[in-house]
Amino acid sequence: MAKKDKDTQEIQFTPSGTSILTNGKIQKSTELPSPTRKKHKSLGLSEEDLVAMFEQMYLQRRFEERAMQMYQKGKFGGFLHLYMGQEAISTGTVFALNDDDDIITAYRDHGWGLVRGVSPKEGMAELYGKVTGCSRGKGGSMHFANVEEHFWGGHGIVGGSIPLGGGIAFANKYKQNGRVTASFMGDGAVDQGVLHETMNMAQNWGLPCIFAIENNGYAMGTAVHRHSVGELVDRAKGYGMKSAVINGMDVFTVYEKMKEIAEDIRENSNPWLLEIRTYRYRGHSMSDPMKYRTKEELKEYEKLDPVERIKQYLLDNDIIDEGKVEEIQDDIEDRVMEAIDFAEESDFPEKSDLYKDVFVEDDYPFHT
Amino acid sequence: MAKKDKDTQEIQFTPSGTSILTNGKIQKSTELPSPTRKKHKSLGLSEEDLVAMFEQMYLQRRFEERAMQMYQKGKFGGFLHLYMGQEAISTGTVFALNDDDDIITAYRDHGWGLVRGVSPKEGMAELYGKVTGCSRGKGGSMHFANVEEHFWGGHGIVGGSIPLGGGIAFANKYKQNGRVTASFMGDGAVDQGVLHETMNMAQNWGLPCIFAIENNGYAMGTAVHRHSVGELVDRAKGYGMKSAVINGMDVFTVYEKMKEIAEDIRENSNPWLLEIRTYRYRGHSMSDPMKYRTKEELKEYEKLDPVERIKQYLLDNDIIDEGKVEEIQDDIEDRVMEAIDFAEESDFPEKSDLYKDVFVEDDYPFHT
Amino acid sequence: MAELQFREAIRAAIDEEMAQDEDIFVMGEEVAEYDGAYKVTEGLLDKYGPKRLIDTPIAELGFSGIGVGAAMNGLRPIIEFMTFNFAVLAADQIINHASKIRYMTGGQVEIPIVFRGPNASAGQLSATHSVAYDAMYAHFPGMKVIYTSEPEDAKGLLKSAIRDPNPVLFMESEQMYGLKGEVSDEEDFTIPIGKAKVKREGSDVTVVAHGKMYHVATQAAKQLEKEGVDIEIIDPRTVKPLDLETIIKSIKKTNRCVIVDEAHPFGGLAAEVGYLIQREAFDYLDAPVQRVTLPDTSAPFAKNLFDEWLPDAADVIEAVNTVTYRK
Amino acid sequence: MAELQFREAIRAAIDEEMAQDEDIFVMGEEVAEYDGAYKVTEGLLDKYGPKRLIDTPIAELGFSGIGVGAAMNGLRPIIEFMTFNFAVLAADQIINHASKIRYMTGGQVEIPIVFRGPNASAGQLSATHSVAYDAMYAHFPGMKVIYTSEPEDAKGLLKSAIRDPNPVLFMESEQMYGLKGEVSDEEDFTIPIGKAKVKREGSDVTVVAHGKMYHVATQAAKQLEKEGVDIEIIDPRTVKPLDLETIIKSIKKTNRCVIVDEAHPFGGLAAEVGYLIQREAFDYLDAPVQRVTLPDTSAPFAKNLFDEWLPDAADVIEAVNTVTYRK
Ligand SMILES: Cc1ncc(C[n+]2csc(CCOP(=O)(O)OP(=O)(O)O)c2C)c(N)n1
Ligand SMILES: Cc1ncc(C[n+]2csc(CCOP(=O)(O)OP(=O)(O)O)c2C)c(N)n1
Ligand SMILES: [Mg+2]
Ligand SMILES: [Mg+2]
Repeated sequence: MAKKDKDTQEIQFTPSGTSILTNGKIQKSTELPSPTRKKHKSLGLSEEDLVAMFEQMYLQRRFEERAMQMYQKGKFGGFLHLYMGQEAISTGTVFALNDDDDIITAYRDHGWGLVRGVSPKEGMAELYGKVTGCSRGKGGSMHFANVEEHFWGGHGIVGGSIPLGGGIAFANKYKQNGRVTASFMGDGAVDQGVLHETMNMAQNWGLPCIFAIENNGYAMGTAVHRHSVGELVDRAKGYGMKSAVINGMDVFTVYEKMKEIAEDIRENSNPWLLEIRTYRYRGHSMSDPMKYRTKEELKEYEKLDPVERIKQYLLDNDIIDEGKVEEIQDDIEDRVMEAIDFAEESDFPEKSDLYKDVFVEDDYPFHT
Repeated sequence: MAKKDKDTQEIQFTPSGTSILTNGKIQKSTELPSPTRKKHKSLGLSEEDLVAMFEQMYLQRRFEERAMQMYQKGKFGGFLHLYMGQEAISTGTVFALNDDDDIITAYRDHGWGLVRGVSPKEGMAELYGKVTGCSRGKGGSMHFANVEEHFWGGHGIVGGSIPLGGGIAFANKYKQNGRVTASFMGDGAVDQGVLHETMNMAQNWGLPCIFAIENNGYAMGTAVHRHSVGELVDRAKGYGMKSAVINGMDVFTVYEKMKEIAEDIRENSNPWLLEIRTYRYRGHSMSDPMKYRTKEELKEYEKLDPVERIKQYLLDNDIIDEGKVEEIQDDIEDRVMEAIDFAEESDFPEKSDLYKDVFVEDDYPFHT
Repeated sequence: MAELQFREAIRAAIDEEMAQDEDIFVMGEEVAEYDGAYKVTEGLLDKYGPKRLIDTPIAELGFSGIGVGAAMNGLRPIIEFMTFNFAVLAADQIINHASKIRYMTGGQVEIPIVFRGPNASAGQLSATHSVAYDAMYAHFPGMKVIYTSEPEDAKGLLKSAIRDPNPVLFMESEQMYGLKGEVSDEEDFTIPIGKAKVKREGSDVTVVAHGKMYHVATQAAKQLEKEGVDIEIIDPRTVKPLDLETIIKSIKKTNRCVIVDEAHPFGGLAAEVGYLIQREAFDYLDAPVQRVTLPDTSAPFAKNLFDEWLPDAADVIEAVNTVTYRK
Repeated sequence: MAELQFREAIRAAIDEEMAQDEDIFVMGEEVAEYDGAYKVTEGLLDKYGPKRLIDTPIAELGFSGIGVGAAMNGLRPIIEFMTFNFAVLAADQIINHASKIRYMTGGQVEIPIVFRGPNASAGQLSATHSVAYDAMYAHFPGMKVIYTSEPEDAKGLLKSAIRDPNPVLFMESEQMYGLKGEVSDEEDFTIPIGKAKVKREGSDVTVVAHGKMYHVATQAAKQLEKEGVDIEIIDPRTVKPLDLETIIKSIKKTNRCVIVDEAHPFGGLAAEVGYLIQREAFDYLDAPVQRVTLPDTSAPFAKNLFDEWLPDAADVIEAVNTVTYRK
């Protein structure tokens, strides 16, 4: 007999999770595993690397803080999904991988663009929908891309980028060029069947690909344990795929693990499933009232802020002093403000751009 | 570096499987686990039950042998996917479940129809596309159904029936009617992402559903280890779903396990993933040259024939004698031949049936 | 008459139907605890509880199929897509299953399911979030397709859709959710599926427009009125079955037609209606039927390009000028 | 000229292109060891090895997406669907990804991918295996759609499709694979995408027909010839971009048109072409354009119903009679 749930008189399918019956009551999203204990030297990171990491993370943070303000001022439209809180992941990954390793992600992509060579100007201009944007104003916030530097975007359909990542890895194996692909997705994307189709092929064919989940605790307003049963990392078990779960609030941990995994992949040509636990500080997008989580939870994570953490490391280890920190921050602030000016002053695309880049050829006879 | 595969100079993605590099060479499909050691009494089966099981299995076999002949004579068209070799699964399942438990399957569905109350006449007439068929000649071989007796068909899109089974189970839980749903699929369907989407929801919501894989070693010409990595049953691990792998050539084993699982589900309202290993004697459909497997492999399985096996059990345990076996067989042969006559003599649907049952109402204004 | 927002009208339809039939449930992403991505289902979780308002994972194919199976087995699901752009992932369950299983089993099952959610574009969301799918589904047999333009139509037709024993696709618009309109407060007010409505009477040109484009058409009509051109506007409301009769009747009066459609041109509703008009009212046409549609490109993000991309009143006026040979 | 079966012509196109470009590979269900479900790729595994002929699991969405990703990253995939009916599962990668990514990234990638396989019905396979999808994909921007009727067209156009730097859907027919036809043996013979062909010259009625329906049209033309009606047949070959010019030119001569299409009526190619003809050649039409299509029901299994369902020469003749006011 399909029994009533044990604690209640009512059959209920949701709020779900094996034993989660909150009916709207707020609950904790995820648990962070411990960060690495290693110091930068044993990770093979120079002091310059550390400073560069800090700069990069601070740039991502500041870029989005300012972007948010501009959005609130009505300077541009569309969705705006902020990456704040997750910057250790983009940064640790890109420092760990080779420059010609390939990266693809979903729509929460500003950090990924910036760390892979989209300049703040090109990024901000893209948000504004200007022709000087990284995607010529055609893509907006969800579609940052810098293919020349092996960042393949920015994709708005949840799960859609997963097989694309598999295909990029496929081509790399086909060409034996030694490149590793890191394909990032949200915890919500894990529920899309295409992940499983792609994992099966990737494992069966030995594709050099990292399927990396940025588990930030929520898919929109749905806590991870309400949308996915069990632990996300366990999805690997069905395929005998190598896997790990790591702390994504610490850039060293991300760096260490990504380095290790990339090496393994270059050696053995096999995929990995990686669950990186993190937290998003802001709402899903700008219109999110955030009733599904507590202020306490947010505060708890803000204490672990990845940008603060690396800054503190730099200070604690006397790599740079407060003065230098301020100088860096001011400098970045200037770059971001310049980016805003640049975006404001840039032109919108020409009207004829409506028909540009639909097809490769310029003389395609569009249907009317 | 995405290395070349170890045993070869060539990169290859297929023939696949972690270490399978056959390039067209034939290999063994699956290993059968041992059947149950229990005798019928300790399984709670009466002698009448056993005879009925034998009758049913022999009916399924004979029905298809004759259907095959009629197809070869050009009596009807379409695809014809034969279930021969897998009859222990349909039979063991239906004897183990309650009559109002729900069953759904893919297109290899004749056995399922027959065991769930589609008469040989209605079945044969459906193959012939006659209005007297179980689906009024609208569905053909792939779409046997007998909804009144809780057999929901017969579905031609690989994987398509999986969420339907989940939904049937959902409705049963919603209505708290105590019914269990058994949703059957081929090994090939396991690779469709929708299985994983459905398993995640089923486990998360406690749906009373058995996801039962009939692993007959091949999806068309592709051996299971070439299309799915690892063991199919392991797909359960990613979701913490209860699971088992069993011998599908032995009706007692199927019966025992299905009974146990159905009981567990009625008690706890949770899903199961079940891998039932079996073998299909015939080609995928009638046009299959079967170059992908050896005659030896086929012979090996034919030695384990489920119909022969129960017959032998009946004889060995003096439940019925050779004379009675022959009588049963002749009787069934007669029924099948009558079914053919019935199908031959039945009418095709009326032309107006083209517009019947598209919608529930009779006066739908079709577009022209 | 009560003045309701579009989203309130939809919510009222769902609420009223849920109140009178326990077998109706709502399933989709963020429909329950979050109160709906666009607040359409706000308050319904509190009212009907977690058995009947069900948050799903992001798994459009899976939960659509679960909906179809549940409908086969006696329930009446309302499946919400966050937008129909994401329903492309569920197309197999809609096109190959929901619309065909009754037929293939010779009528052994009924599939009373509603798939609903926003359709077409909603501002600068770029290419993957901006496509109109009503005509695509209307192409296939076995389902009804509704895409309304005003709260009253939405309420009346959604109630009919929920009661319909067949699969119905009910399409809305993110950008119209806040739009207010008079809604009949007649008890148990419904509108039959398959009836167009003449929403503005006029004698010079028939403009056929549904969904968001209906409002573009009315803007154009107001402008044209000033210029002395009297537009008749017909809102098909139901895309399939299509009420051709009402349209043809109007053409016989005006002898000219413009169709406004927020789909791409190839094979959209405009193509279908245009074709049918020439077939059924050939001798009444004083000018070829014109259509106003999206161009044959995907939605761009940039504001200026997006505005250029979306049909507007000026485009409609231009088409009216063409059929009236005014310019 | 060599006489080739349709499947041989397709195979030759793939083979010739693979021989000259190492980046081309074929991926799909049963394409390698089984030699193709319909033997289209027979022998290619032996010739090109398992790196370039790749059997996939039954996971249409996944392998299509892998194809798109591989195309973005420099390869030229040929993705085979066992039929386009199963490609509905892959629609998200085709409609939301393959056709849009170049645009959304401002032209940063090229996606030279071919999706190919049989389209429409193939006898009594019932509802889920019998739908024509060419017009559905043609509705969306960003891809080209080809559905040919004869081996030579298939060879010449498939070679062009494989070389095309954009996503191309190339549709075939299970029932035509065995059909023989003369194929140019000109070295490196190709046919440009987007050019219709006047396949039969005639003065009385223009019949537009592609794919399997082209052969239905020729049958009808032969019969009508005996009755003194001279049919001009135009095979668009490419559905998108559509060569309207060639069609309109013919209409200006014959003043009458019938479109034969193995799709359902609503918004199919017939609707689109019919609409366009009235728009572009209104003053030349002596009768409304008629279409011959499937009815608005799914494919039934029963032989008699199936035959009734599928358009045949008699249906075409009837439509010709209508446009010529013969009966
Ligand atoms: C196929 C599809 N379904 C639904 C959506 C709407 N949607 C956008 S983001 C999102 C939540 C995704 O959550 P997650 O994957 O955890 O990523 P995060 O936002 O946390 O980075 C949803 C439901 C979509 N874009 N695509
Ligand atoms: C979505 C989809 N893709 C492809 C097919 C074609 N096809 C029909 S059966 C089949 C093989 C299925 O194998 P399996 O699931 O193992 O079932 P079995 O035939 O062994 O019973 C394939 C590829 C289909 N019907 N549906
Ligand atoms: Mg998330
Ligand atoms: Mg199998």
